[in-house]
Amino acid sequence: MTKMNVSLPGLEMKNPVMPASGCFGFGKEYSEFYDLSTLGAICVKAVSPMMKRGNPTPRVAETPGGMLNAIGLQNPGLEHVLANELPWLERFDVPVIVNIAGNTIEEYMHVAREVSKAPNVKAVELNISCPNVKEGGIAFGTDPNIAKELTERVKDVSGVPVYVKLSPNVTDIVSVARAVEDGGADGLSMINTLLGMRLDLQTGKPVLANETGGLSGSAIKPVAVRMIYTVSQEVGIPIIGMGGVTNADDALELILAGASAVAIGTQNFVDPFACPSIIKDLELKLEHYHVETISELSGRSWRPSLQPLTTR
Amino acid sequence: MTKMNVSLPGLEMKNPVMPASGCFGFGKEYSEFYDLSTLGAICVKAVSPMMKRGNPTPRVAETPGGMLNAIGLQNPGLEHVLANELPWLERFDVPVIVNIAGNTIEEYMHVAREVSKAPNVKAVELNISCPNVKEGGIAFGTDPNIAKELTERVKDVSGVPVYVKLSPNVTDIVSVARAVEDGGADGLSMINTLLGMRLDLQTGKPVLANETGGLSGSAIKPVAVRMIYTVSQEVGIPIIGMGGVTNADDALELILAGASAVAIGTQNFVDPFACPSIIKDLELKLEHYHVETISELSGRSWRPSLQPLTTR
Amino acid sequence: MKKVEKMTVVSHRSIAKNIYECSLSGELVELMARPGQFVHLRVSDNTIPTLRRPISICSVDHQKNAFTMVYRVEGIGTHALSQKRTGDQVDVLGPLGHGFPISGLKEKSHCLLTGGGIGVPPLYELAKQLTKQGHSVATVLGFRSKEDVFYEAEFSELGATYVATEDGTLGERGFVTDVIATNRLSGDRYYACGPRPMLRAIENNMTIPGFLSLEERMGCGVGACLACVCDVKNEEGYRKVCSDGPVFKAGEVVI
Amino acid sequence: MKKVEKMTVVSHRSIAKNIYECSLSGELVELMARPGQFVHLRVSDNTIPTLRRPISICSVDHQKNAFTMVYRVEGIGTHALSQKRTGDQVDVLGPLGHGFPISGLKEKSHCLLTGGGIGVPPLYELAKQLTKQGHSVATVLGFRSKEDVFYEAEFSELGATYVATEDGTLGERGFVTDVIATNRLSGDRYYACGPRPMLRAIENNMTIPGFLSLEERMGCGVGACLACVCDVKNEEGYRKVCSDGPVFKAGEVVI
Ligand SMILES: Cc1cc2nc3c(=O)[nH]c(=O)nc-3n(C[C@H](O)[C@H](O)[C@H](O)COP(=O)(O)OP(=O)(O)OC[C@H]3O[C@@H](n4cnc5c(N)ncnc54)[C@H](O)[C@@H]3O)c2cc1C
Ligand SMILES: Cc1cc2nc3c(=O)[nH]c(=O)nc-3n(C[C@H](O)[C@H](O)[C@H](O)COP(=O)(O)OP(=O)(O)OC[C@H]3O[C@@H](n4cnc5c(N)ncnc54)[C@H](O)[C@@H]3O)c2cc1C
Ligand SMILES: Cc1cc2nc3c(=O)[nH]c(=O)nc-3n(C[C@H](O)[C@H](O)[C@H](O)COP(=O)(O)O)c2cc1C
Ligand SMILES: Cc1cc2nc3c(=O)[nH]c(=O)nc-3n(C[C@H](O)[C@H](O)[C@H](O)COP(=O)(O)O)c2cc1C
Ligand code: FES
Ligand code: FES
Repeated sequence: MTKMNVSLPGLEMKNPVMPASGCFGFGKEYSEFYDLSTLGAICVKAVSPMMKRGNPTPRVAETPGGMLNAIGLQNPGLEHVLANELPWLERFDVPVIVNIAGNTIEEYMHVAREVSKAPNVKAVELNISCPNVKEGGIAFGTDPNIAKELTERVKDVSGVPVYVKLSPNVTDIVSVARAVEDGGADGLSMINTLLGMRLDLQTGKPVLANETGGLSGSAIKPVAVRMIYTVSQEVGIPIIGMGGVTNADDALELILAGASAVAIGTQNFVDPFACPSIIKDLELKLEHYHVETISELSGRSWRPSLQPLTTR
Repeated sequence: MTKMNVSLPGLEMKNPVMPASGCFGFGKEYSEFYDLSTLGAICVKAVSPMMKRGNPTPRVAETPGGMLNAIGLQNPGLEHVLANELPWLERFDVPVIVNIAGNTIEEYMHVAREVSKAPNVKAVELNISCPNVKEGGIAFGTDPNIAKELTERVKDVSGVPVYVKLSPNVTDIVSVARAVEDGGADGLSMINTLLGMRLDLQTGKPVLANETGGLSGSAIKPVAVRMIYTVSQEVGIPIIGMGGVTNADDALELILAGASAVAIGTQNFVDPFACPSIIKDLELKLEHYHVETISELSGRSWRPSLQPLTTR
Repeated sequence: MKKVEKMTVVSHRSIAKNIYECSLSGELVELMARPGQFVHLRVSDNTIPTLRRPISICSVDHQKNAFTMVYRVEGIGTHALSQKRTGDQVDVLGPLGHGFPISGLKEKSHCLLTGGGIGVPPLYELAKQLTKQGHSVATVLGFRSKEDVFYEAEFSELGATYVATEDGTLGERGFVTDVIATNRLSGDRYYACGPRPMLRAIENNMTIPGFLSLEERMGCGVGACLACVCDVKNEEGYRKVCSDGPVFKAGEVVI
Repeated sequence: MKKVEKMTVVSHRSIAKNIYECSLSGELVELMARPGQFVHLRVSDNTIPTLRRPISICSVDHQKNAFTMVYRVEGIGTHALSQKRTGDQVDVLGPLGHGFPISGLKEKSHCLLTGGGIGVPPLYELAKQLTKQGHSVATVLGFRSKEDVFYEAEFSELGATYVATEDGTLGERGFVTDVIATNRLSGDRYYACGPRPMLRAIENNMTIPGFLSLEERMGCGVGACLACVCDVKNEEGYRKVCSDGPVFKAGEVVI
């Protein structure tokens, strides 16, 4: 399995595949399908200081090649997560990344400080890009200065490396990425969902109770590839890539674009075995293409003196 | 046919459906499939002052539920369009919208001034959002102040109403829309393509010679709906909606979101009869729902006191 | 460990307007014990449609290793499902959720089953299991119109069966609640599945204990995505329709 | 007026590794006159895949109102096509483009046809029409390996036929240009269809007049989107492969 090993700040991963935040709860449900220790890492649902009720239903709607969600960051709150969810995950041999949502810099700091004390939490991921909450969230993701300040302040208090999850709903994602790197981020996660919407023709109204939602799934993969390709050439920190990965080819595409690891979101809903299947298929692909280690492939699309992969 | 009539600045349309710029050439090819006089309007390929060679091939790639293009605004240039394409279109009883691409404000002005003299040109559409040209284009679409100035200056010289085609690749499309309205725009067109990319796994390189391209097709419809829904509530000028329309239901969705007319892009490639089919089906839908005129439906999704459409 | 299986279509036919009855065979059938559970179906092998579709288990045949679903063609997902022919495979995740509880009834109880439209199917396996245990059932089925009616004969074999149609083209004109009132139907317990307004009316009108099966738009179907939550009455918490439901005790959650 | 038609699959079979031969019948066949034209196929009724797929017309049977295509399964589009069974329908736009010119040849001319891989199919209708008009043909077919070879027998019936495989598992080892050189093949005119490197080599090596059929990624297939352009040699302009081609006179465009 050493072909598949990936080392990122805080994360010694058996393979480059993890579930994406919000698409895997805190692991319990999918642990009924397979052993979570087979995963490269686990990124859990966004945690906020206090319990959050989220948005009214309907919270999901389908779109061509994708889906919209407006869960609204529902979660049981920091205390419950510390007391129940994180300890439960200790039974697995897998690093945990805690996705953090806050309305103020202080809220992010508070959650980061506390969760980073848990023994199995190896990194935090700052969700500065959730399109489904009215306050906070998205503003942090669209203003490079605020994003930088947030990163700096969280870095001050976090006991583990800090990844920042970027929003694709911006004019210039490179400037946000650079600002966050300047702020001391250890890595980037990208992309979060695109802002989208669906109407019900008969009622004339939005399908989602929240009106707009976040677009995920294969429809957004070309946007993810473009952004990872561009940002990875401009920053020195690693990228956890996500957006529309449905199989090992898609995962490979994000890695070639510049990601060092890949997170799987929507596809878990389509196939509960999505993560372990992709891990298995990725390993076969490395053999097929005679690649020594998966890390060699990261950013291969923009590296000079590129030779096609050969199957001989 | 009066149910289907739509009146927009400069455009008296038999119905709200037109082909989108760049997806219909200057009409000749599709005139071999049906009578172009059945269309609500025709929006022709971007015209620049001088002939443009465009990008190297491959210029298109497919993505889940959509496609990428990087044509690069190839066109025969103003003079040729004035001498050949526009006069040829006079044989049809249909208003023509000329899409304009420029590198400088003066270039946009020059083309607008000249094409608006052609008798069948009833409006111009300023493409300030093409993601496939390195200079100009996209900067106009991302900076509200420049967008406003461009609009003002073109309005000064254009003999016909001016529509501005917005880019979806921005943090805040409302501020660009408002700026353009302040600048005197008669209408908006939205959305242009999302920036995207695909890699070839074997070579490791981008599939498109231009590397990145514009994402169109059904994959982007939720983004179009969201932007039209938001912008139409903030401006007083009409919107020509586009992005992922494949059938009459999709067209209706964009209209309910706030569009007054709808343009069909990628779907022309899938079905050369896309425009006339959608026109026919839209009319049937109006009957089905007992709607008096299509204009009533524009923006219905956000209007207060909304009653579901009834089929009785 | 939970599983996903490509099950095989063993029969598939239209039984009313836009209503299909489809039987699938495979190993997952062994796990199908409780009436009122559902399966989550993948109907395409690309991403159109992207999500799975939840469909109730209508009846189970452990001898034949097959279960039957009855569904209405609504949109692209159920349309794609309706195109499957005998011998084709369907990707099935399930059985999911907690079904209708049938324990806690005293011997030879009488149960009132009420189903509206595509809420009818899960009641069929329920009726079979209840009668098998020696209880008696009366069933009220509500549909829009005559052409929409299905499974009237099947339920009649198991107990008194009343049909209500909104336009009166079959059975009594009106809603299921009208039929219940007119015929003064009651019993030791009720079970209901159907559209929210129907469930609300029933919950309000009935005075005996009961169980309601809810529908909600779903993502994962297994409790991980929080798409399908509903609020708990008189309390802070929430329930997930997919994994805590789809059946809830009347009065437990806000409908 | 140009048309689109749902044509019916009348036969469909695998003839080599990943290579299928499919015949479709319908009214559009009446319009199929020129060898080397292509059809643009829609293989799904949703948007995966979104675009049509260009496939050459391999032979036309006006009696049976059917035409035949031969294609290789490459990606999702051709895979979806390969799933069509006899009696199924395929949405066909075409015939498109300008095919191989067969006029302007003096009586009983000798023509050299060269095809590489999936460039072979359009040459078959060409060979049929040329021989029918009294000309003679020699054909050179290039493939990667023995398992990829198809239509050798069919071409042999119409004239001398040479096969080259890159690994030498059938016919002569090497490229089509090697076969042409070794056997000193020539004639009054040549026609070629295949991958760009092959077309380039042929254009450079041949001294007789010839015609080349090009492939390019397409959007519309009818000349409207400018996806498929190629540059004209020694001149400012450009050509569209779909509507000005796919066949160009050797030397006309930059390959
Ligand atoms: C627990 C449960 C059991 C069900 N059992 C049955 C059954 O036995 N027979 C039957 O005919 N139908 C049943 N339904 C409803 C069925 O799931 C929907 O009719 C179906 O998902 C519609 O999919 P579509 O692609 O045809 O429609 P579309 O409108 O294209 O679906 C779009 C999206 O909305 C969702 N959706 C649409 N309608 C519903 C709905 N009523 N409930 C939940 N999600 C919906 C779809 O799953 C999909 O994600 C059940 C629903 C649930 C939640
Ligand atoms: C004029 C013309 C005639 C052709 N005739 C034949 C034929 O007779 N038999 C045959 O097997 N193939 C032929 N091809 C090639 C055929 O079009 C491609 O193999 C096919 O489009 C691949 O589609 P896919 O979905 O299987 O592959 P994918 O790789 O999934 O396709 C992705 C996209 O790239 C395009 N694409 C991929 N390969 C090619 C290619 N070589 N040329 C053009 N577009 C491509 C597809 O059309 C699609 O838009 C022809 C191409 C052209 C342009
Ligand atoms: C139902 C759902 C819930 C999500 N919740 C979160 C969240 O809590 N925090 C977060 O950072 N991203 C969240 N996301 C975004 C995903 O982590 C991921 O960035 C996005 O879905 C793109 O990946 P995909 O196309 O593979 O789904 C959520 C996505 C979905 C579909
Ligand atoms: C091949 C192609 C060429 C295009 N060329 C132009 C153009 O010249 N000017 C322009 O404003 N938009 C151009 N567009 C964008 C379309 O007009 C339209 O805004 C976009 O494709 C979204 O609509 P769709 O999803 O219906 O295709 C082009 C799109 C495609 C696919
Ligand atoms: S559908 Fe995901 S939690 Fe219920
Ligand atoms: S494919 Fe559109 S111009 Fe050739």
